[in-house]
Amino acid sequence: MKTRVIVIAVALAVALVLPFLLDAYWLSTFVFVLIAAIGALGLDVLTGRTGQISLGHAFFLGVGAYVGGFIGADHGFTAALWIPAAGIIAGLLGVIVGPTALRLRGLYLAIVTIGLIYIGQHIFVNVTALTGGPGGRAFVDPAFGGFTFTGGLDVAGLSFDRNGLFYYLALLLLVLAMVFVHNLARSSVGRAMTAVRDGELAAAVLGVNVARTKVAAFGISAGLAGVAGALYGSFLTFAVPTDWNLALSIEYVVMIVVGGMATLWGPVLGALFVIGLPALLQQVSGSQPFFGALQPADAAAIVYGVILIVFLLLEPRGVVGLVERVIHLIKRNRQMSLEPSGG
Amino acid sequence: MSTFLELLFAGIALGAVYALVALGFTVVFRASRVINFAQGELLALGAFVVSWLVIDIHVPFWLAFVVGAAGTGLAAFIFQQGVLRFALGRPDFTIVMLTLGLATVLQAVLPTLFGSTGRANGDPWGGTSVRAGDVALAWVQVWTIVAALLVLAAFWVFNNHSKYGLAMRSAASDPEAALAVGVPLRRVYATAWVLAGVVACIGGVFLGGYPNTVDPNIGNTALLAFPAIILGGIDSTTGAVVGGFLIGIVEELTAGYQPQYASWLGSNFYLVAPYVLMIIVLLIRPYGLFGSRPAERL
Amino acid sequence: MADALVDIAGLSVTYGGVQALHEVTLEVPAAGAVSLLGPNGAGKTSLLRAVSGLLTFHGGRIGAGRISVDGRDVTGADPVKLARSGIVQVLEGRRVFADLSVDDNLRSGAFWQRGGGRHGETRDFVLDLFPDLARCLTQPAGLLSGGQQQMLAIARALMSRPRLLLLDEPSLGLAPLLIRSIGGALRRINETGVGLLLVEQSSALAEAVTSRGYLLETGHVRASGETRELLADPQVRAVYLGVKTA
Amino acid sequence: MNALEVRSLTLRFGAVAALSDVSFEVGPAELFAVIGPNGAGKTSLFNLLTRVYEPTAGSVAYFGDDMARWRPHHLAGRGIARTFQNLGLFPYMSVLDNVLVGRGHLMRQGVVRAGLRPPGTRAAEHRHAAAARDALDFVGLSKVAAMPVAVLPYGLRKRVELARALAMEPKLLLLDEPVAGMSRAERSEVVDLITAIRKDREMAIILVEHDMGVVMSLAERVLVLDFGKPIALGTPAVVQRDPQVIAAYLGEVA
Repeated sequence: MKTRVIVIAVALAVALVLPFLLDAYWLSTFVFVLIAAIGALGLDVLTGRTGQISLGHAFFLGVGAYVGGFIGADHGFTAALWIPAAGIIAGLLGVIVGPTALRLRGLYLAIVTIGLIYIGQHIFVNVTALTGGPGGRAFVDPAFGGFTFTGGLDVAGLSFDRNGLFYYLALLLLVLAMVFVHNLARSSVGRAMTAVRDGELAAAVLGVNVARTKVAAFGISAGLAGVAGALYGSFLTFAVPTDWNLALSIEYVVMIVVGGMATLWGPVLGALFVIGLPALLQQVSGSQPFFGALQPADAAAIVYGVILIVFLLLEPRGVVGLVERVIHLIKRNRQMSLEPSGG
Repeated sequence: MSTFLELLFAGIALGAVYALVALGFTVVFRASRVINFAQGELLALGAFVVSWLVIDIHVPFWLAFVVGAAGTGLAAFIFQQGVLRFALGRPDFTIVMLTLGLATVLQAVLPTLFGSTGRANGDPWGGTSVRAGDVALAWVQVWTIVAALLVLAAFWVFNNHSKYGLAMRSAASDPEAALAVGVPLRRVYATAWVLAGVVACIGGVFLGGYPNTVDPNIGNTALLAFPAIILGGIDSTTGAVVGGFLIGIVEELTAGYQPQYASWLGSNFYLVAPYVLMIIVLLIRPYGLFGSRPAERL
Repeated sequence: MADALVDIAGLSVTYGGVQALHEVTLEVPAAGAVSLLGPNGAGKTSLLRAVSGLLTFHGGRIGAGRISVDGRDVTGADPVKLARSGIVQVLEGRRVFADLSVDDNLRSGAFWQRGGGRHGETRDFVLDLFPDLARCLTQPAGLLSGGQQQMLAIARALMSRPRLLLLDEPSLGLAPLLIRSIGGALRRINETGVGLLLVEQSSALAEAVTSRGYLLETGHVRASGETRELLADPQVRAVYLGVKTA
Repeated sequence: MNALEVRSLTLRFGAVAALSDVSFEVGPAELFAVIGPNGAGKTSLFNLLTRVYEPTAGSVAYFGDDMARWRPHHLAGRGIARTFQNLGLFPYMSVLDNVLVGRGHLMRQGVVRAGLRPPGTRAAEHRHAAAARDALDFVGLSKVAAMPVAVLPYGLRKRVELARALAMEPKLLLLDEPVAGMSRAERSEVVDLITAIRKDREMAIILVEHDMGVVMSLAERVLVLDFGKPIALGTPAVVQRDPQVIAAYLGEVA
């Protein structure tokens, strides 16, 4: 218990001072990591904890972005309104779409959620008033009252630029989301989700309302995706409907699998990996192809595809499982060295 | 009327492509109960290899086709032996994720090897067509239909009249019982993957025939075959083919008539029509038109 | 022993951390028929799986001991290899390939036989043994009655021309008349020189088919001997009927 | 009023009758056992009683209410708890959480409250965790409460199921082979446990079991099934001497 408090305190401290140690490139990379972590946390509630494979996450990210754009950019409302609204509206949409999936299991569900991506893109392309159509649309930086992120902020001798402000906003929202998911996991709702994942029929006989539990998981998952999508759009400043595609969904699935499913830190570590790795390779190569025509982004995709395969085969519990193993090993070694030798 | 006939024929040809793609999915699914999410990338791989052989190496098309199919089969075999073999008995989720891993890798490797822009497919048909009455039929469409029927017939023979076809069906029905009487599961799974690779290449070449380009996105187009296999039921070969034709026809007819009669559905609605149809069918029959409900036990 | 078909010595089997068999020693004489008796969870199925190699399919492991068939050590061998060398298990609950025809089910069992089981004396023998099956060769196996499915499961195993047949509760859920007819078939199979290792919970079939038996309870061999005497033993009756032994 | 009244219950899968024309009733504090050889239809009976299967014919009344329209997840709220033959536990959850799943119907949390965890919710969680610990204490498992179920040996897992069923605060408890795969010592412990449960609280118990020793020492009445048909119903002593029962279990030897 004590070590956990220390770990959290250290992680938080590092997260708080990090922007001062990073150059602009890495700061913006970390903003993307934090935003993706929020979305991945949502997907993990649905896939990792409730066992419903979804490849439709990108759709809800898109919905969040457009809600943000509509309320924030088109109507000029405060970010204190459009960020939660993006979560709530995407979440409600998840609750509406969820029941469609209730009758379907496993792979059928995965395929239907792919359908959600394609149908979603079709709708995005055609609702031009909201999305700008095929040409895409612009978003605005978060603004609270008269204060906007665009110009940065100087306070108490410290200066924060746009990226810095985005970083702290995303960090705050991620921490809130993590607390929410952590609470959820140790509630009766969270236990019901795991029960549905590991044995639907047994869960039902124990009094778990399977349908309601799945719909709740869809709602939370879509809601967090909505918040992440709104931030993502705003940070990117521009998006076209085809941005919310299957590849994006798959990236999120890779995040939770590589990070470690049904764990609190897994989605965060997974986001760090999936977003951070291409950025790192880009940095190393200086945007030049590695050898032949291998682009940094492709090199990253190859690496994370291979790592996904390696993790699945060797450590299905992801990075979190790996870390736990290492800790276990260290503990055991320490115990052994503490025990008197000989005898 | 001739518009309708042309659309219908185009639909059947497109359906034949979907059927070819869908067969690749079903062969893996039937043997091992998983969906191979890398099927689309295998298909792209096959199309690229054939295109490269024809355009860059100047190999005659039909020879290139055979070599490409063998190469794609080999790639699938390597993945099965190098990766999936070690996941035998793991949850379906793990295996599906492994195929997603392969898809991710292939998706990045292909543009590196063959360039990220489209290239000529290498097929000899181009835009040529033949006239039947007042209806124009493109050669590529004719050949697609012929190929689909040939592959389907080959599948039927393999399934019903070969030792491994039978072994595959028994392995799909009950792997443990098959193993208990000596059916070599590993070899059966390997065979299934090789076949999936070969069929992927065939599907890829014909998909590249519309309209004579191969680009890395061709793998995504293959995902449009999903509604076909779902409509037919993943475990049914006949279903996959019927589903394929159905989707093809629906798509072409939608493309032909929807802008005129239901423009409020938006432009390019035909691209998502298969998915809309799939969702409607699944809500009525959760296991497809021909699929069977898996038994569940406590 | 040199003339034993199956010789099991000190066999221990574990699943994860759970031990299912404790140092079981057992023997099936050449062309013999032996039954394994005992309540649910006694480890009978695990013993069959250890011999047929299917243990790994269930995440089980042989912890200690040795299994030899015909004097050859087959401990932990691959199930396909074992099946090819004539050791075949008939799983509990029949497990026919429900959507395949009866004929295809039979042919599945003949994967390694020349001709793939389309004809030949094995097929003739099997169809003569179970005339019911001959009458419905083209039907999907799933539509057969429970008794016919059990016959098919045995027939399918026979198609691989086994030396040793491992049978897991072939009487499960069958009416007495059918059990008797299965028993008759098993006796005939045994008479052709095929060894039988029969797991049975209800003992009518065990007594009809096998001469020797072993009583397993919680992974230990508790008793062994003539099947008839074993079943008359008060200890065995206690296990089955809960009659207190004074 | 009887806890359960079963009338002419029949279940067919295609042409195969898993259960035919089974009738019995169970008193509000009775321990009623169902026995029979493998495949006799005992688990099918449980699946009917817990609404996992739909009966082909016949009816079941629970404290006078017809169960025909209930869904499986309604049972817990009505006071019916069940253990499973093949363990209905969730292997990756801790022992305590497994037990707490059984109390979900008593907690009635919404998603928002669960995620925000206000003091009231937190207090309720603690209260239910305490109740779950009591149940674990009762079966002697408080020491392993924090362990994932997957690491426990089979015998202890069966006890976790028992603790969970108790924590559901049932009026009717269905036990599906609670001692299968256990050693003699473990079996007698479970028998003691069930005896203690009955002393502690009033509830009806239906016990499906192979082990006749356990049945004889616990049950007030026994129903014997064979091929889905009831062949005897009565006190253990009577059933044990019934020639048809002996034949079903021991074949021609009797």
